[in-house]
Amino acid sequence: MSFPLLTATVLAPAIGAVATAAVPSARRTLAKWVALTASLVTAVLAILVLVRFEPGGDRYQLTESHAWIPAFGVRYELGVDGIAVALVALTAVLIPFLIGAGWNDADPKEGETPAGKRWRPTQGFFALILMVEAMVVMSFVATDIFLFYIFFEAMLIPMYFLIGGFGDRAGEHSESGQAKQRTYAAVKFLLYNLAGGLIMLAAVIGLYVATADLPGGSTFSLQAIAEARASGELTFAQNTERFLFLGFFIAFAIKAPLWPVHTWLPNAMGESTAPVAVLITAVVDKVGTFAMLRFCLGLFPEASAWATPVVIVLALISIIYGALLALGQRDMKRLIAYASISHFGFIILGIFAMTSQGQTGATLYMVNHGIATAALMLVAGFLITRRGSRLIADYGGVQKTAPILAGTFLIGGLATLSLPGTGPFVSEFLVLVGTFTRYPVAGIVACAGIVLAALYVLILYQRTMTGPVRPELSRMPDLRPRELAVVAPLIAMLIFLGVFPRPLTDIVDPAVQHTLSDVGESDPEPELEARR
Amino acid sequence: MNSWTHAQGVLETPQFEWVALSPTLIVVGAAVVGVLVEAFAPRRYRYGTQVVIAVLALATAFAAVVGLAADGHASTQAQVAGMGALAVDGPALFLQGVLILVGFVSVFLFAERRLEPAEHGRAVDSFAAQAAAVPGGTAEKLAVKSGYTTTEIFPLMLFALGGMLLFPAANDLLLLFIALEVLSLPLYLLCALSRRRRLLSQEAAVKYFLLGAFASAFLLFGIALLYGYAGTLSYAGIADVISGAPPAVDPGLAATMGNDAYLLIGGALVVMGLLFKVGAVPFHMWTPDVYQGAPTPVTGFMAAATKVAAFGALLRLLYVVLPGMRWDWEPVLWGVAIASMLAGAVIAITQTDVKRLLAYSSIAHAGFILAGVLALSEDGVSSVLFYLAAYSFVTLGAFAVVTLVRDGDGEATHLSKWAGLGRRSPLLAGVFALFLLAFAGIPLTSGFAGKFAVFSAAADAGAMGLVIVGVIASAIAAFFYVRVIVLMFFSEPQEDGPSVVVPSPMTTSMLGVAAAATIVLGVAPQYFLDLAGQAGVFVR
Amino acid sequence: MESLIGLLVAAPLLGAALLLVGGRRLDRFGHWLATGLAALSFALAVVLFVDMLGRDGGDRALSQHLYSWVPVSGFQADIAFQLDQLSMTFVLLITSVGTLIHLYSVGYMEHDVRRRRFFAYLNLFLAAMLILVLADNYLLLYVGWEGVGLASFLLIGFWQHKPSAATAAKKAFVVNRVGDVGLAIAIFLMFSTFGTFAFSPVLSTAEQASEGTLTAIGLMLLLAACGKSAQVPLQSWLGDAMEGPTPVSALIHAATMVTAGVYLVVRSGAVFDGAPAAQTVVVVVGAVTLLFGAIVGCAKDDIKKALAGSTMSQIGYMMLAAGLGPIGYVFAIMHLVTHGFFKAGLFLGAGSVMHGMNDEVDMRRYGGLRKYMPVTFVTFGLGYLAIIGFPYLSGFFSKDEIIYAAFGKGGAEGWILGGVTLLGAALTAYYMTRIMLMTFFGEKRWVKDAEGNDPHPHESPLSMTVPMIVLAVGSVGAGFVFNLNHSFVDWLSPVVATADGNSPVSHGMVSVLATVLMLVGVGAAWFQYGRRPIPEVAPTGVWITRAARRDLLQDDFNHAAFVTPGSYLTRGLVYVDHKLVDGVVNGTAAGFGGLSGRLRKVQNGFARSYAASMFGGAAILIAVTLLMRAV
Amino acid sequence: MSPENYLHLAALLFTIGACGVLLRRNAIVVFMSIELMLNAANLALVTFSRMHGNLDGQIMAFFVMVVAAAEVVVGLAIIVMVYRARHSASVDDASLMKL
Repeated sequence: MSFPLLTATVLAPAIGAVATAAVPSARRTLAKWVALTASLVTAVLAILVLVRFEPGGDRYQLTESHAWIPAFGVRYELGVDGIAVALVALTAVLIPFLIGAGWNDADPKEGETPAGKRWRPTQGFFALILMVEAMVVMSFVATDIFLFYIFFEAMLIPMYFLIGGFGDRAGEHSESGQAKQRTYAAVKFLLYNLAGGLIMLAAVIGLYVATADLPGGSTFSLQAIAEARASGELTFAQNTERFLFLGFFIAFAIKAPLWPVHTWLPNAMGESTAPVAVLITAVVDKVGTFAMLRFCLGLFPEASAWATPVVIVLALISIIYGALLALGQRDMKRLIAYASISHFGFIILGIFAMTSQGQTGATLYMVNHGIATAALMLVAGFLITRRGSRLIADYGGVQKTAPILAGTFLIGGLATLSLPGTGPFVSEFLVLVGTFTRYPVAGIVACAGIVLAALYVLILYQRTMTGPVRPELSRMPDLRPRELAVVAPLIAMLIFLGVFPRPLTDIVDPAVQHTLSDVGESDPEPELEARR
Repeated sequence: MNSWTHAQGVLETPQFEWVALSPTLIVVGAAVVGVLVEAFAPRRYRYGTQVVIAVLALATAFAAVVGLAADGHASTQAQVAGMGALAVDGPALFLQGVLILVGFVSVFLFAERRLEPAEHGRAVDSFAAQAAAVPGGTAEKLAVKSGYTTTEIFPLMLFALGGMLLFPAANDLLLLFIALEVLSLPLYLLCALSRRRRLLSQEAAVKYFLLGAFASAFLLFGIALLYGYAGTLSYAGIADVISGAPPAVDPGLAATMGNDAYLLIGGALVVMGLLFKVGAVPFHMWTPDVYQGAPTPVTGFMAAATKVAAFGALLRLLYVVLPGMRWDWEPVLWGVAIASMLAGAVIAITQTDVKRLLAYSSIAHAGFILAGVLALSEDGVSSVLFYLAAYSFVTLGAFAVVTLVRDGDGEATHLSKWAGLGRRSPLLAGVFALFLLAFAGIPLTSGFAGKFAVFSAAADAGAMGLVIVGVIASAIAAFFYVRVIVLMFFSEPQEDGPSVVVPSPMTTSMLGVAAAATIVLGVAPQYFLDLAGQAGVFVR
Repeated sequence: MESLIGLLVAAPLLGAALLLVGGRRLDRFGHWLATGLAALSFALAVVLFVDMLGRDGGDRALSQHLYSWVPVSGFQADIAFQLDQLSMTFVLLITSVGTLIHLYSVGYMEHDVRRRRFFAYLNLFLAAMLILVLADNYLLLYVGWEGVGLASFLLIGFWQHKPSAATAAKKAFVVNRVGDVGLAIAIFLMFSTFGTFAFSPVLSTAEQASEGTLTAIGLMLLLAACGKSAQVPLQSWLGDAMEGPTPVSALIHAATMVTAGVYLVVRSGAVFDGAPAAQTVVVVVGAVTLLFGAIVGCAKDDIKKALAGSTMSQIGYMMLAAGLGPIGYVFAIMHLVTHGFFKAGLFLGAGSVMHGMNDEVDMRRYGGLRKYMPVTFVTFGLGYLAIIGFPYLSGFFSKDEIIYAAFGKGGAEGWILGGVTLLGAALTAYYMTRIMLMTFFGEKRWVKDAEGNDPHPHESPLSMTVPMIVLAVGSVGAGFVFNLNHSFVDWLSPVVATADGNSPVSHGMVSVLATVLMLVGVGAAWFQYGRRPIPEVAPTGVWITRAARRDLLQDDFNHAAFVTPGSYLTRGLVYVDHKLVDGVVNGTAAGFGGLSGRLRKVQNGFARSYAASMFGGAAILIAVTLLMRAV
Repeated sequence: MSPENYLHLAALLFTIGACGVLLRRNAIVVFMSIELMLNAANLALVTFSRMHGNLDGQIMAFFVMVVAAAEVVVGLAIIVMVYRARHSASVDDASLMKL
């Protein structure tokens, strides 16, 4: 048996989490280095996965399969297709930067006495981040629906503690008011997602029942179900399939999040520290969109086709609604959160356009949005830490005192508005082209998002970075080496993926072809055969 | 079956299967020995002796259960023993095993003597010095001063456990009633024995006693009516009559039995008696008050063990006696299950006392388990068995944590006092959070595996409606579990907040076992699912 | 030879990257590095040009395929360049004017601490503009298209501490984005129609496509062109863009970037040829903008804004010509090139004036500068003569050709368009003369600057005057050279469709008419501004003047139509999101809380009521069981 | 006399007992009412035993009596304990825990 690379990629951060949590409370710095090391090991393993993955090979590669809970028909089945590889790599690569960005975020404030000698916030913070990483990676590589579900749900718990336990140091509210907001955000996050997860649980149980008549008993294995459907052993009644689809989709839509079940995201991202906000939107939420692609489309093709019109409309609403709300925000982190809602609209639009371009674009979008938001949000976080406020109105003229900070912020913003030359452009364009070929009106309406993105990004930039320097900011330091070391590689990645996205498209495209054949759709043919 | 009527005038020596009945006999025997110890041993030796006796007895009884199961009594060699009164089969042995384990760890909780500050230099436990003394009166002060402790709790607990062991194994209505009373009466007493807040404790005992007796009167009347219907008390006999084969039982009875009204009313009343014990809506109202007032170790024991035993009895009744009339009672039990899930979850949202909160949570869980019961399939049985095993350990663990969080007035059960507990003692708060998450059914905990088992069995049997209600109730329930976690971890600790007492290794190990069970049953439940799966068939 | 094309782009791109990443250590010589790389790019362009001239007209085009950019099933986007005569024209214009303006900026930005960044942005602009004109497919063109938009944004807002500059930068980018959407949709349409968006397959297959499709593509391309080239209705950003440093206005907002829209329309000629309706719209847009810009230019007192109005108007000419189809394409490009020279020269002259006048831009505070800045006066004056179409200078040739082509449209349209273009010529003469008179002639009307310093007008340093002189030479001679033996038409005709119009008016007649009207314009301006002293405070003026000062109410319109409703919409949605969407969620939670509060009252503590509940429950149990049997 | 009348009596007694539980406040009386219900069940058991002609019901009745006796022991102990603490045997007074 070959080396279980995927298991190792999951285990590395999990073990790192335990090790980090075990560091004594006084040795905070050690804990940070342990966490960083663990995340780097994970990144190396993930890159190994990327390297070992053969673009033209089997649909699922590096597979592992063991019995786990035969009573429920559950197997420990792992495997990656191109889409999963891309997202595993994104996750594993981003986490070290998040750890670097949040290096001092969880340390006790100056003059603050620790509440108890066992209270170890720093250790907890990094251990929880690694825990989330392990669970996210697991949900990307699980090819057993039940296994996926377990980690899809379980990751809420560490996430919940990260949101509720570690706020950023912005002081527009009193200490207690802030704690209240944070708690509200954390609880809202958890209950919203838990509700979605429970709806999905009903659907998972429904799937269990629906597959009970298979010769081998109930199964949650994607491959087994696909084979059974192909051979005709398994057929879903129309209504069953639709209900199951909805059960899955609603959970993923909440996680993604899609309008109108998006309202937890601005709260969660606004109240948590910048690295955690990135973790939410760039990593955890991707599980939702990823799962739509892998599970909703893969398992329930007919129901997906049935739901497509509604989903497309919701995605369009998300795009425009998110962008307009971003325009109306006074808090920069909430602004980025609403921008993310708009971007998730694009991703979902691409997925349900059911074209090669749309779905490849959506997958690339997941990766690029992750990096772009990370860059923008982390710089915003650095800014907020300096000034102690999230309100846009509290800033102005930062470029004068901190030009590098302003510059990196601008690049992050430009990537967010999908400027050509940065990764998000490629993905957004693919999504739009892919949508347009099948649903021209939807493609055109979505274009409004392009303009609005320019507006909210540039207004944010203008209000915070340009104009006369506010007196409070006149001594603001520029990016420190640690901060620059976090942001610069992200920017480099954004530009690389904008100029040369082939490494990604080469592995994603074949996977998308599989998905499309699951759904039984093929790209619309052009009207004319152009002379080359 | 009915040897008496067959051989009138000739009293045969009853055949008694000592081995098959050994678990119960050992426990009840130990209880009797415990009473003798109370009667004859000097006061200062009683505590140690009682603990040793209880531990040894329970260990032996568990070994006996394992032995019986290994011998095939759980599957191929399932038998009816005690002249048809007792079943020794898979469900019975599984539940007895669970009950004995619960009892075993409960003994640790009962015996814990490091939580209460020492009185006059003597370590004391959570139980009243002298139950008969008036709270706050001179007699009590004297008793406290003399260092009295209520060591009767161990035999009482063993008696209750003995009743519980019989309850799911009862194979006729007579034994069902006897077992019910044997398990209930000691519990009524145990409820009254709290060292602190004795008025509440006594109130809990009165309420529990009166309502429990009221419920058993209904149960008994139901038994009378079923007897009137079938002319026999034996489960198998009644089932035969229901399935329309009375002559096989006794040709002479054909004329007098088979009145369906007796069957329906009697069945409903017996079921009601059992639903009271499991704490299902609308027979649940004793639960919050009793859970709150009883000494916390007793609450833990009661919450875990009673539910296991009562669901065992309910399962056997519904699956062995009444399957022929499932169309009659299924709708009403659907209603009960739905009402329990929703009412338990909704009312718990606004609770402010940890013990009451857990009580309402137990009501909601009763609803979840009923969903599995209603599956009426082998999967349903095994899923319920698994759920009960998982649930009992989580419950015990949760109440054990409650015993540790104390301030000057004893246990600090008001939720507001739990604020910031996570900062003072992250480990304990973490363990409690684990139990709460298991209650909420978060994956990777035993609660999830149990919930999935129960719901999937129900869905498989076509009860998708119950599953959907269950899912909604779970979402509501999550709200208050999360609320407690928020309070513990995200709220600032209060200045005069409670402190966590460092317990003896007994409670610590008990907590460890409960936490380990919660995780193991969540991450690798297969072995236990297999166990429960093999135990899914009732003997008749 | 092909491999040089990539280098052409790479040189300034490298410069931009080096200067941005290199940090302060490059402060000392960064501007020379940038200028050198721009010059290198120009040198490469010349080499390629000479090489191209060495081949026949038919196979002059070169192409270079660098790599496959976004390979997705059914979708092929390449990084590939195509250098044909049309691109070559632009490349030469961009690199030559670009290099000159780099040189000029060395002097102009000397005292700015952020000069290194300025040059980085200039290099970035050059690279993006070259990508735009060299791309062999619409997607790569789109990259350049947004790239120049970015550079324009960065450079307009270069003096970020001025809120007006930051606002103008943002406005420019956002308005351009609206246009970019048009280009994006055009690409979507091409992809779904042709399955590709590379120039040659699309353009060669275009005639097979339905007219509806082509019209849609054409209109979308026009939308893009309107955004980039500041044509009505997306014109509003250009005036504000003058907040940028003057070399930027010269390079980007006069000579090169703003003409990209014309390039796009001419490049996509095959599409427009199949879509007469779209062509008509192009012509109308051009004509309207021509007059719009001219009127605005007549009323502005800010020298740069007046020149910006002029730019708008001149691009209106080009757009109009491009919309005329094959009879106008070549002349659109020709005017584009000549305009590039003289308008850049004019802007540099304006910059030189401002440089000497403590960055004063209000022409009412100039006056009599010809004595103090002779070189500037002469070069500016030559540019002035060129733009008003003084015979035998550049503008004369290119503008007359457009007017002639406009008449050549034939019929009533021809007359209307001819009339509009002639009227434009008169207006051009008027506003340019006005600028000339207010700046260089008349009394001194100088005032102290904000710090109380008196202005000391002086001639600019050599690095600034040399580019001005070179551009003046171009302004004077380019038109003549282009017109020699139809050299420009012959040069472009292999790649740009050409045709003769059927003008009712002869070519000579057009020249005469244009010259006469030009003189009328000059005379009118002299009558108003040359004869009598210019008031330091602008007179109220008639309604049209007042409107023109406010850019013909374009911002008021945009505010009323988009900004205000938009901000209401946004605020409304914020409210809706909070109260309604989130309200449902929080309401559900609160609802359960309330329900819980009510339900728990049932638990009243009385054992007897518990017993009653049990009794009732038992009754229900029995009743339902019996009922089920009865049913 | 038809044995059914005994059953009617049993039902009547049971109902009286139940009503007593619901209506009376004194814990002792409540408890007596419960005993009445148990005895109603006993009467029913004996009657059925007679009707069926087998002894199971009678045996059950004996067991019930024994259990009832045990219940009295436990019940009275608890009630007396409460009475001593509160000087009241009213079940309504014992309502500290609610909601």
